[in-house]
Amino acid sequence: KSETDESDGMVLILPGPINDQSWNATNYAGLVAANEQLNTNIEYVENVKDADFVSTFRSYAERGYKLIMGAGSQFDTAANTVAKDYPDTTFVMVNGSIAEYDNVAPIFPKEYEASYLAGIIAGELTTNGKIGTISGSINAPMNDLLDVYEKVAEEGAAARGIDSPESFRANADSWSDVNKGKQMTQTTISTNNVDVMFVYANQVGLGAITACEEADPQVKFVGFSSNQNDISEVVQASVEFDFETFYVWAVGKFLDGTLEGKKVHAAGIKEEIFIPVYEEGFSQEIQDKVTEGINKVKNDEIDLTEYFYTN
Amino acid sequence: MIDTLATALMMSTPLLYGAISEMFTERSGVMNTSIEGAFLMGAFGGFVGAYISGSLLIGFIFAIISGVLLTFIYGIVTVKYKQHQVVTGTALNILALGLATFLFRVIFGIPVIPLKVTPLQTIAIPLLSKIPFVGPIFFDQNLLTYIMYFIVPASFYVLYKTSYGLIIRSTGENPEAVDVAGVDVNRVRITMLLIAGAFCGIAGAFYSLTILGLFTSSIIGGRGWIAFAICFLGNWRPYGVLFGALAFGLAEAIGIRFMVMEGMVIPNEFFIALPYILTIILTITRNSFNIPAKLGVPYNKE
Amino acid sequence: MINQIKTKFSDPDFKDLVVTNVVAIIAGILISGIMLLLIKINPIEAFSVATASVMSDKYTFAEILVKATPLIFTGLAFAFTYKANLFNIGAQGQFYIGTIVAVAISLSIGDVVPGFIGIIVVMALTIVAGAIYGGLIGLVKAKKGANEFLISMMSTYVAIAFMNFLLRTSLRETRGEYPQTDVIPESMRLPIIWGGTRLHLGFILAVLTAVTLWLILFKTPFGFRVRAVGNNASAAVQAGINSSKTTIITFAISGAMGALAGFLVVNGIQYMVIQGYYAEVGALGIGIAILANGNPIGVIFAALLFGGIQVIGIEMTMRAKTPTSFTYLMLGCVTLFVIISYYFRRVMKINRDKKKLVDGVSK
Amino acid sequence: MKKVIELKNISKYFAKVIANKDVSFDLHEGEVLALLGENGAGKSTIMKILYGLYHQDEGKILINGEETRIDSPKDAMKYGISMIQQHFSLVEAHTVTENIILGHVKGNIDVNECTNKIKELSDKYGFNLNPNSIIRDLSVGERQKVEILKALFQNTEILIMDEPTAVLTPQEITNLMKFIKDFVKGGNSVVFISHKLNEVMEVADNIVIMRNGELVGNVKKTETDEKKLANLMVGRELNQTPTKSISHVVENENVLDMTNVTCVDRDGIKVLNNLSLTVRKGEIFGIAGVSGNGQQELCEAISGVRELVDGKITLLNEDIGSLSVYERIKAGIGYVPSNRHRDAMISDMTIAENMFLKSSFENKWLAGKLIDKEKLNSYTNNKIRDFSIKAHGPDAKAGGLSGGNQQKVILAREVDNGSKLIVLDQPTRGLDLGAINHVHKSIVRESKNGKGILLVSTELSEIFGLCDRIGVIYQGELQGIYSPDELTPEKVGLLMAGWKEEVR
Ligand SMILES: Nc1ncnc2c1ncn2[C@@H]1O[C@H](COP(=O)(O)OP(=O)(O)OP(=O)(O)O)[C@@H](O)[C@H]1O
Ligand SMILES: Nc1ncnc2c1ncn2[C@@H]1O[C@H](COP(=O)(O)OP(=O)(O)OP(=O)(O)O)[C@@H](O)[C@H]1O
Ligand SMILES: [Mg+2]
Ligand SMILES: [Mg+2]
Repeated sequence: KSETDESDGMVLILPGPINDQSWNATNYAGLVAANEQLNTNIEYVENVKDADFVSTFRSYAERGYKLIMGAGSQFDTAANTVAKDYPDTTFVMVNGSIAEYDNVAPIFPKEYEASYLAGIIAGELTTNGKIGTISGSINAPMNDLLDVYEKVAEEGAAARGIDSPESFRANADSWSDVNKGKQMTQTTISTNNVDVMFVYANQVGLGAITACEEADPQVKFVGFSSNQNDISEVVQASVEFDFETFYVWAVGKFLDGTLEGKKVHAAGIKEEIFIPVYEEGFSQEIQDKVTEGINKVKNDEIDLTEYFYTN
Repeated sequence: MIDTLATALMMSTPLLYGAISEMFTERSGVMNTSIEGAFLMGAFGGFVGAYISGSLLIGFIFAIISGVLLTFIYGIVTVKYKQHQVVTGTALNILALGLATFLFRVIFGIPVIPLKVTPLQTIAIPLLSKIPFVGPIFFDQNLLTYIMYFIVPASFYVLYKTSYGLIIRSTGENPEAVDVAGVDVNRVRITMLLIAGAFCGIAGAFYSLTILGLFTSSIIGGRGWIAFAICFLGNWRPYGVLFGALAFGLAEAIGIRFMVMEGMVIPNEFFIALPYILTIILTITRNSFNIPAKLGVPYNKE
Repeated sequence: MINQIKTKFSDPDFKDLVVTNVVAIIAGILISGIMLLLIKINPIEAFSVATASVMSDKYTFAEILVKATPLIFTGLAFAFTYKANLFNIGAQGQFYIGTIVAVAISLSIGDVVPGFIGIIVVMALTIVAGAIYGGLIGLVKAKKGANEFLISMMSTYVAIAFMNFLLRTSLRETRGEYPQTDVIPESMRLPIIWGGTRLHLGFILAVLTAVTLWLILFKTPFGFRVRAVGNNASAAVQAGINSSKTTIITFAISGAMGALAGFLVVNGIQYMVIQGYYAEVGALGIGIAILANGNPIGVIFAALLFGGIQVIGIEMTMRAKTPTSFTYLMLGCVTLFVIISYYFRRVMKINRDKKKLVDGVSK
Repeated sequence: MKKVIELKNISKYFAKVIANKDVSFDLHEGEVLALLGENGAGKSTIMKILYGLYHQDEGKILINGEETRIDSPKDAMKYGISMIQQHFSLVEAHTVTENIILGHVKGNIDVNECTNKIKELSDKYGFNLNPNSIIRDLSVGERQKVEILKALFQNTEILIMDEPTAVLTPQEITNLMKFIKDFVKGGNSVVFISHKLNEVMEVADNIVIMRNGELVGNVKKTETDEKKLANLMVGRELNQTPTKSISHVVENENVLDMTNVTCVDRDGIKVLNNLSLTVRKGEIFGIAGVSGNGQQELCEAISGVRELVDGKITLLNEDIGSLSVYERIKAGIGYVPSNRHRDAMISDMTIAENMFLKSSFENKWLAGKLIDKEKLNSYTNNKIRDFSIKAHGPDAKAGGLSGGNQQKVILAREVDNGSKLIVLDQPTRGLDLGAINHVHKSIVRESKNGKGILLVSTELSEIFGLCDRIGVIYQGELQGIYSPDELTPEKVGLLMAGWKEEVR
């Protein structure tokens, strides 16, 4: 079909720049790890605009690529549009949840399991039980992970004898406006007296960290999705998405033919893609609580979906 | 409450720097439509300078240079080559976006953890900052905000009480009169643009070096245009511009306050749109305009 | 035809226009290309790989036309007011209004009305919406003397906020995940006119619209009045031309163009609205209109060039790992140089005229 | 007498015109040198070169015998040269003081000191100006004074005045002449640009005549007369201004009938007050008066640009008071406004398009839905020929024509638009003799065709020479309507100044 000899090609399509210090960087790191550990040669293309999703997918499929990955569920629609015309190509959306064809196999990190760990940390860190969160946008997985986080943190705080802990949730409606992240966090801190912050909004989170630093007294920040501990002293612990493991897991499944289509492949604590990381000297007691949480999930002792408000 | 007002004041600082500089260029008859790009170049240059040297001062100097470079190109094309200002601005804003993002990649490659510099700190002024209510709002701010307090009266003085101010005002009203009086019209205009470049550079760097301590390509996100609009709102007068900048700063601060309040009834998009709607309404309802008569018209001698 | 082109080229002004534009475009691409060396990418290789890929694959080639289609409309939106010495820089907002209306109507009548009629209804309503949104700018300009530049800019931000609001609420996709709409039904999609590509009927529509606008502007009394009001409003009033009316209609037409761009994107290319997509379609339209000197026919070619640069830019990111910002660099440089070429063209013309004059005297 | 300025073989080429070709003449100390020439002769250009606004393509300038480069007005000022531009270069929004000190003071402005200095200067020359007035509130005469003060403020020795009398009243002209004579007494020099022969003869010592960019004469006043000058200037024998005597029959039917018309300006102040007049078929009705007394408003009330707050206007007994501008054009009213650049033409469009400007609604220009270009061009070509418009064809840009030729374009158009009535506001202002002659002939011809003509002019000779009846306007009211032989220039002067006869 195609003149170029690329019929073994594999590519990862990224919606943002690989140096965004956030979502795209994490996925890029996953790709690098897969290439190293599985001896593959996955290419990447960064910063693909929404308007170009379809044509980019199609362009690679046309050239005979056998695996096309997209970093983000926003690729779901485009992938399913293109997939039906290219049965020989497998489409894998990271975070995806739509699989209408046999060659579409989204992989899905159960982010609410990660936020469960973050919630445990927050519940231990808070001193006044006021817990703040900011999201980049509102969608179902986001609601789920925030629900889990808030409930778990509140429970933890209550268990430590803090009176009626409370959560404050705000939506920045942006994944990139750093400035807004800072202003919103400042306001959350000053109006709600929040003392632990949790932000899942890419670069918006960077602004939030600055605000936590500048607050008086400083506000603790639970890092999420990547290891944010080095950014600032207010981040003492992060729940890192180990996309290296996640990618190696997914690409490995693809290579050995176990990545079936028309099905969403979820991974989480059991697959060890969520790793808590701590600064030196971080309370061992809290670390133990987190480990305990990990084990609970691994042993199916807890059903986190029960924490969802809406199910 | 006090916090919100202090934040509002802080947020209005870069807007004021931008808007005052816009007021001066527009008084001389040129719109600086590259303002958004100049902000971005300032934010970028400032961050690069500060990160590499480790000194905020050098950062701000870099910011000024970056802003001036952009408005210099703008000045050559619009004033010397007499090309259309809106159009040139559009091109330069696209270029600035490409350039800043591209050069950031060139300089820093693909960093794993976010690059940060320590932002400019607030300095509480002894005694004054202790005044109840007023103190924490006005006298616990950063240096650039303090400088802002002086910019408006200084601008007023320059514009209305000095000979150069008279020349600037006349250049926007009737450049021919200025030419006939032996003053080089284009030089006045380009000078204003270069000064604007410096101011916008600082304003842009305010975001990367004072508010945040980091740089992303969306860091300005239309705030240059807000400064541009404030100049119109302020009716091309220093105190009007001050009012406009404070209004926008306040709107931004209050909007964010609403965003973090739970159970809000008004959609936050409304607050995002509010300053723009306000500008439109004010522009429509104001009946007396002080718009420089030759704003946007290149001066053609021959 | 060929003779016509020959005679056109014997006009030195036209020749200058073509030559300086070509030089400017090449200079713009060259300078941005040199910047690639900074990140150790060989620009020549990168360009040739990308160009080869565009040439060898009809799908990618057709993407140039696909990309050009909305750009023709936003280019026309600016060009039409530009010729009237008005400045509608709000095409971005009008575009979003167009997408919202197109998607909302398509989704709601898609299953009820037969496709062909449905598409016409959607198009008509998009035009109406854009005409109103743009016409309002004309209205405040005409009745209140407001600065249309500022108002149109502000109107874009208002449109964006409005769109974001709808994408968060009533127009949000059924599965409720992302700020984007559902996909419109097949029956509401514009027919593809080149099999195996995404090229749709909208491209033909764009070309026809450009030709129509050219006829209106330069060959009809209405177009004459538009230009008259633009050139000298006071004289136009004394000549019995209702300049308010003309300004409003001009803006309405311009707004309709911007909205049509949105219609084509929704019903021809993307089949849905995604928050913040096509964020530069308005600004690029300005560059295109300028490259074309406001001439609607020229807009077609300028839009093709910009579409081409974008597609090449995308191919380069895919094939040569250039950063995406490089596309902006190219577009910015090309537009800037084209603007500067206006100056040199003028200088050339003056010198030529002078020379003719002086030669005439010395003879 | 000492030569202060010598211009040697100056040539200046604009893109499409030779503005000056090989022009040489000298200016002496204590002399008034008149620069005389038709529109477009190159008078302004040569002086702008001397003042540094333009740069010559060929030739050189000697000042006090030394070759000098003048690159900008700043250089010119260094040599004590000042120039009052043909069109005022004042900042309308600023005060008299601010305009005068612009560019001539350094650092902080001490407003009081400047104001006092200007007050003194103004009193010294009897100008009676308030330094704190805003320019836009001043009459043209006062603005002219501000321009002169601008020059005097810098201790000018060589004052160039580009058509300073074009907009002044007779009284103001007399004062200006007196000022010039006083000014040169102290050894200063003046270049006085004009095409009004009587003024030149009154004030000049030497007269330089230009035609088509070239020097065609350099004579002493004492050795010439108006007739000789006129012939030099135009290059041909001129016809006498046509007068009533060679005129026409006035019919007894009213074309225009205005009764008790009242109009107000933006601020609600009455600019036309209860004004009534009639213009009959074949009649030329003149409006005399100092400009700014409601003339423009009167014309606009007729053309429809200005609304009436009271009164009635009929055209051939049809009430047109509520018709739009467009409907009045259709009804047969032609209008030549006084500010032609602003109100009557589109500089960036071609002559053909300007011809089309007012009739763009008419079907006669259409072929199908499109404009019939050929028809329009041939019409325009005829007009170019009939009105001897100097232009290279219908596609020439109107803005590229000289003032006189622009006026002819407008006149050519309005003569056809005004099939019933033609309103002319200052139709010969700033025009040279040849062009004036042409305009006058056209006016008379059209009245002979049975049209009604309303002619507004500040030029009394024009009014007396052409009109069948004369109304004198003062502050928006008519002081009375007279036939020319009931009036003397003195009486008109009094009426224009506000004096009213008791009973009439
Ligand atoms: N800036 C310019 N660009 C092009 N042509 C010009 C320019 N200024 C003057 N001209 C042309 O040069 C010629 C001489 O113009 P100039 O203004 O010197 O005439 P003038 O003698 O002052 O006439 P008038 O009595 O109408 O003021 C005219 O044909 C005019 O159209
Ligand atoms: N605040 C002020 N201080 C000193 N002088 C002023 C001030 N405001 C206006 N002026 C002067 O008073 C004169 C009045 O002009 P005008 O009525 O046009 O003012 P404006 O247009 O409202 O103000 P601006 O000078 O800001 O354009 C101007 O020449 C201006 O220089
Ligand atoms: Mg003013
Ligand atoms: Mg002149």
